[in-house]
Amino acid sequence: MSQPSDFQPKIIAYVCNWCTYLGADLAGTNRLEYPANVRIIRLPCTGRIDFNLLVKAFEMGADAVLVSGCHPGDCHYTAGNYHARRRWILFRQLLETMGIDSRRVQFSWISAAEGKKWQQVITEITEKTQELGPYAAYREICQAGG
Amino acid sequence: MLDELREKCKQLLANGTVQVVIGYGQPAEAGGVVPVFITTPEDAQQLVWNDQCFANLTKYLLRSEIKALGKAAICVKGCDERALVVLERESQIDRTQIVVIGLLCDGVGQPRLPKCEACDVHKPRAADVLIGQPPADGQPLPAEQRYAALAAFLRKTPEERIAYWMAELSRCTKCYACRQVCPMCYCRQCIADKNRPVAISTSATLKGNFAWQITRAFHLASRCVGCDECSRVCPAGIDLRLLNLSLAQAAEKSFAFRAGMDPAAEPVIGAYREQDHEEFIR
Amino acid sequence: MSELLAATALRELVGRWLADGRRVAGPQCAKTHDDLHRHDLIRYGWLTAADQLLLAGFIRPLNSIKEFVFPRHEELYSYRFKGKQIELLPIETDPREQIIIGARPCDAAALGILDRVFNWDFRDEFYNRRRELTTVVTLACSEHDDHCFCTSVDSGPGDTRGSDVLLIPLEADQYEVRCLTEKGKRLFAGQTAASTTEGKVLAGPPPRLDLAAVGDFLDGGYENPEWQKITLRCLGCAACAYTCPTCHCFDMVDEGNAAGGVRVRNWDACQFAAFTVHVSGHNPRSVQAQRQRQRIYHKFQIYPKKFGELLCTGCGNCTRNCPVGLGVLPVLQSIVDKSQKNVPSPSGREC
Amino acid sequence: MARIGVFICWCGENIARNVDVERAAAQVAELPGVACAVAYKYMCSDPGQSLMRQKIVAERLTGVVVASCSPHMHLRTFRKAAAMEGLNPYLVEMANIREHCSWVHHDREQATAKAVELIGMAVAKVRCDHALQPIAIPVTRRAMVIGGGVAGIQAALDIADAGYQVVLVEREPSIGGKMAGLSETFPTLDCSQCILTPRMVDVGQHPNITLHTYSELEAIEGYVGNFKATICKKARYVDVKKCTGCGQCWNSCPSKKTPSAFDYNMGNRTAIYVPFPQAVPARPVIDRNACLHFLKGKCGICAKKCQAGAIRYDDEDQLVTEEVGAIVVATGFRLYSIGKEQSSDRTTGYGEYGYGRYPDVIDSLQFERLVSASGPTSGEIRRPSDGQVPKTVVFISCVGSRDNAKGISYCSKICCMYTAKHTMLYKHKVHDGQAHVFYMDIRSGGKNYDEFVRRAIEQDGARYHRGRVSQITEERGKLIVRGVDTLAGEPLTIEADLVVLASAMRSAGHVEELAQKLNVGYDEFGFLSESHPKLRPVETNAAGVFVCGACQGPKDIPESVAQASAAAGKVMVMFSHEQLTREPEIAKVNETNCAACFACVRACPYNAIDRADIRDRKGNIIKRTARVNQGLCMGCGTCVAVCPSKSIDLEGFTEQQVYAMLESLV
Repeated sequence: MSQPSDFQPKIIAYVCNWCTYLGADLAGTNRLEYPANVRIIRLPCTGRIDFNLLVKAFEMGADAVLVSGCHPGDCHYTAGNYHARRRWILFRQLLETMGIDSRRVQFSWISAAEGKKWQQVITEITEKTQELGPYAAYREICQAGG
Repeated sequence: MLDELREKCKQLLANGTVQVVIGYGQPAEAGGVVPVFITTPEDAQQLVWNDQCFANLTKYLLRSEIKALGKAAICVKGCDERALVVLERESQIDRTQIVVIGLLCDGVGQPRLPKCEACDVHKPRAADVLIGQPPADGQPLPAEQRYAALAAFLRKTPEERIAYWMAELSRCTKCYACRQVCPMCYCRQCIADKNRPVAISTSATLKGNFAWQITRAFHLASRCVGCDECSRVCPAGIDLRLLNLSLAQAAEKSFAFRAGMDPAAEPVIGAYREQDHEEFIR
Repeated sequence: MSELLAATALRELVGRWLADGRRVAGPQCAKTHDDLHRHDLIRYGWLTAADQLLLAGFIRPLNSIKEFVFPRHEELYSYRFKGKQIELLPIETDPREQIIIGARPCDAAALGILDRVFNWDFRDEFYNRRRELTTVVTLACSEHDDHCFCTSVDSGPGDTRGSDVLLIPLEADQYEVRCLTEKGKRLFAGQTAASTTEGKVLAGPPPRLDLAAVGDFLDGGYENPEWQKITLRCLGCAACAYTCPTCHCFDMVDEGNAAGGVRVRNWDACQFAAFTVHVSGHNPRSVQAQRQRQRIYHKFQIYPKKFGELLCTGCGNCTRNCPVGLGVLPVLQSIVDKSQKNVPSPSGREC
Repeated sequence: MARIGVFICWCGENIARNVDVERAAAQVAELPGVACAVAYKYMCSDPGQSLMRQKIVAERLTGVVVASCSPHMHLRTFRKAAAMEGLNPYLVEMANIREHCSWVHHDREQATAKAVELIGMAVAKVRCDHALQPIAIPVTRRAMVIGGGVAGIQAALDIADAGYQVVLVEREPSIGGKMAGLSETFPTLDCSQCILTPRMVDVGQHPNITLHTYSELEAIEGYVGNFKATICKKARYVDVKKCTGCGQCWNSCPSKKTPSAFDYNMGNRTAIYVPFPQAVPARPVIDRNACLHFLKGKCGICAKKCQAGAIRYDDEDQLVTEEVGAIVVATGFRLYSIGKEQSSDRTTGYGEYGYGRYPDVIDSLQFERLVSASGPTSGEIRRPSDGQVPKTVVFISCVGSRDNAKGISYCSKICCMYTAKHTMLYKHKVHDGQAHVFYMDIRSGGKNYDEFVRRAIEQDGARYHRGRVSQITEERGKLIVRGVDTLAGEPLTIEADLVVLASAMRSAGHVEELAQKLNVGYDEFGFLSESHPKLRPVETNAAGVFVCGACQGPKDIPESVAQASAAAGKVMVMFSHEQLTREPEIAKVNETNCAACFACVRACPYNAIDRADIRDRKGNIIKRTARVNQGLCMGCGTCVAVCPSKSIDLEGFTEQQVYAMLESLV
């Protein structure tokens, strides 16, 4: 599907308060520029990030969703990220079976020290989503009547 | 086998072990086999056992109307029995307060339901009373066989798959038969009925139906025992089994877990291993 | 004298309706993929080609035609936030004519019933707009199954309530076309051939219910403990209500976001526990038997008292779709049966 | 109706350069619920805060959004300022338009548009906020210390000296731990007992310390500030209140052949015994398995000899309960079991070294007893097999440590130091003897540590060989040590009279059971997990439970003592208030809707969710429910994600707030 190159994807990022949020803060402190398409929703921990939020993000017209938290072993709450990882393992299979574009759901571990990684991840996901184009299938789902 | 079943249930009721037997019956007006609740020894004669005994009766153990009848004995097939394991794990039933009547089964339906073609639990494994002759084999079926229907479906491209679900789910009216029949759906207020906030649009639009079926399937992740009642009862004929199978397969592949098979197994959700795989995480 | 139409001609006609840009709905195999588990699933649905239409070989579709005039999801109006103001906007509905072909008499009759519901005190513009655009071409039944009980509830294979045209199957792949309304006449004008052969409407299923006995029971049976026993296996889904041609309950919700949204009307059903829950948490119908009882009373006493006809056409869909073999006919059969055998004690426990 | 004030910070040029703050203010002022929106140069400055406070009053604000820097920077600042005007601090939210916007997006149009959206999200959130009150939890200002080694002693004394009651629980008959059995300590070579025993006495005499020796924690209930500990006091068969510790009993006991655990089986003790002369309490216990009275039903000499009448053959285990507000775990370590017999399947042991087969292959703690003046040989170094003074001694480091093949990957940290010490002590006592050391690396970081090792090599002539030992065999009364010197690049065989194995440090036995009781995490080796390796090194994930000493990881005496004082300090901080105040942004159960599947209970990393019954007035159970213990919940929200019906929610990040934020992104 070819898209106009000025397509500005809408990307929603669910991040944990203690690692990735601070990683994004650090990217700011270090003035690391990246595309302005991402909207961060701060939650205490990846353990709190429920699959319903991912679905809702697509319903809100997101073209891609990022879920990011502390690296294994670094969770502020010891194990929230491990619990989250398990759910994602299963959830990805469901997306796969439903044919929901798994390229549009990105998971990452970004620590408070990885401002650079945050910049890279956001840049990559923005560029990748620009290539993929708007998530037409889910928009069609959302616009279909009863 | 039927006489054995009726006799056993008669005894259980007569000697006061239980106050109700949850089983299958064929009352004239129903036009088929339906769940029955036998409360007197004489009525045990109404019980039937044949290949039309589809329902997973374990759902009734959770309904207040049935609980009010007293201590229950319940007829289960091998697939249904797995639900008891999950329900006990989730503190919904007290297994010691239930008499489990296991029915040896080699499949229901004419032709056999899809789940029966891939069944390896013909014999309820933890029944208090077992009715019927144990089959010679007891080997678990290889996973490829159990997930064959899913594998076939996954040969479609992702675009074909989403188009498939868009066509199928366009028929969903949100009658919630899938939810009401499922033994694992026992929330006091389903998230689909919540309105602060509305996590799942109540409308039976494609959007609302996707949200609902994704939610339903995922809430069953590592809990669905594959009784497949949801698919059987769907008035819109949506093959919900594929969604359940895909999560069951993921749980088995990644965590060597099959819901309801081992009462001692640690549930997949709410637990973790540090070495859980994460090749998909950047 | 009668008007005849060959089956092939009928199908061609359907093709022309589609080509004219009219929306046509009728029985079809709902499955569009060949690797699916229920090939026999026949439902009313929008046709995209005339050859999808199925007119024989099955008892009746598993859904009803009410969804073409009373859709399960209807947007009533939309709203938009403009700063701190809210702007209301009307919804544009599809202006195209729609034809329902192959409707069963029990489905069409239900539209006659729904017409009253959506007009008796308040003229529902969404329903009526659709209804006016709709022409119903009914096909008289040539078969029935154990769940059919139209003849017990003042209906039958020849019921013309709600129909614009009645097709009666004849031998040799022909139909007798009886146009009942002006709409129907317009639709088939010039398409049929005059003949002397008249179709014969079948008698339908034998009577399965003694309506008088039902009435007697309902008059004094509200507190009868048998309600509880008979409906004990009900699981509380809406498979019955949503496939029923006459059930018409709905809920209204707002769906939107920070930009705006829509007020929508969605089907709802009395069998859901949440149907009657108060804000306080109290539920006047706290157990399933009360909900089952409500459904029966509504169909066989409350509605008839108000409108003089039953809120049931005997299609049997409730039982066909019920996960546990309940539905109007089994419930009424057993309750009449039980009540005749047992005289309820006056202090009978309320269900 | 919400009246929300939005305060947009220029942050000097930091934000204003890339975000048109005035335009943003004008745009968000139009959002539903926004009563006023102003931009100001520095919101965090005093005038900035004053502006916000004035507006709260003047505009009767019900909520505040500050759009400026990261909430990690100033959320507290603005919440405090709002509280001063009587606005509940939890009705203040921030939009991060600096770190997440102006600093990273240089296109002014895009940055401004994004800033407006970020503020919109915060406004949406604040509209769903509700006032929260900090949670107050009463505190029992009394601590329990588990383990009476040097770390436990230090922690107990510090807390007791601060004026709080301490309950000290020790498994052995005496406090003192491993340190009481050491000879001299590196790097000063001062006598271990000389520095430890005065502190032991201090514990024994301290008016604020209740000592339970020969006791173990049986069960624990409650939570931070409010623990109820059940302690099992094992039957001692001696009435400690009557006993004077005179020694008549053990001196006259006829059963003298029980290997002394205190001497690591290098010497014997009587059936009624004190583990070592300076024991605290200086009260004996009877070993049932050795006592003739218990074994054969006769004897009774000790009872006859005891003038105080303190012998109680009918003594029984006793359970006592203690209410405490904080717990310090200081259960210490044990050595890796070198022999073939292993307590876990993780480790494999060193059968090839012949430990247990050859009496003259001993471990380092046994060697400590050999060189200790109070030891079985009174400090003379004589080998166990024949009592000869060994002329050649081989010390092997890293027996177990840093050896994945044997099951332990970590460095035990202190072995390099004590092995150097051992070679010195040996040389000081056996002047013509030769010490050899096989080592992998020498790790001697620490004040005066490396100098100490150099002294062992340069002044006391220990010969260090960099390499491993592959096998030890016994021939003609000599131990043949076959190894390799990797620096010389050749095999090396030494005929030794004694071999000392510096075996790895492991967490004390059965510590996993204790950790499970306390809900403290532990690693695969049984070392207890601190809450954060850098910033919360003595806290654990069980609120109110602290760790110190070698139970947390291998460490030497100075580190154990320092950590013990740190843990004591944390306890004192806790005890400095009558109530604990906790953040209210924690989980909350809708008990009416909870289906009691308890998925949340399993998922909670803090064991903060209990199973509870809801009863009617007559006491009948109406339903079961999950219930959050406000003293334990840390607010991660993992429970929310696993609750299918969302009957549990997280204050401050409620479902409604999160959805409102999402729904603002249109």
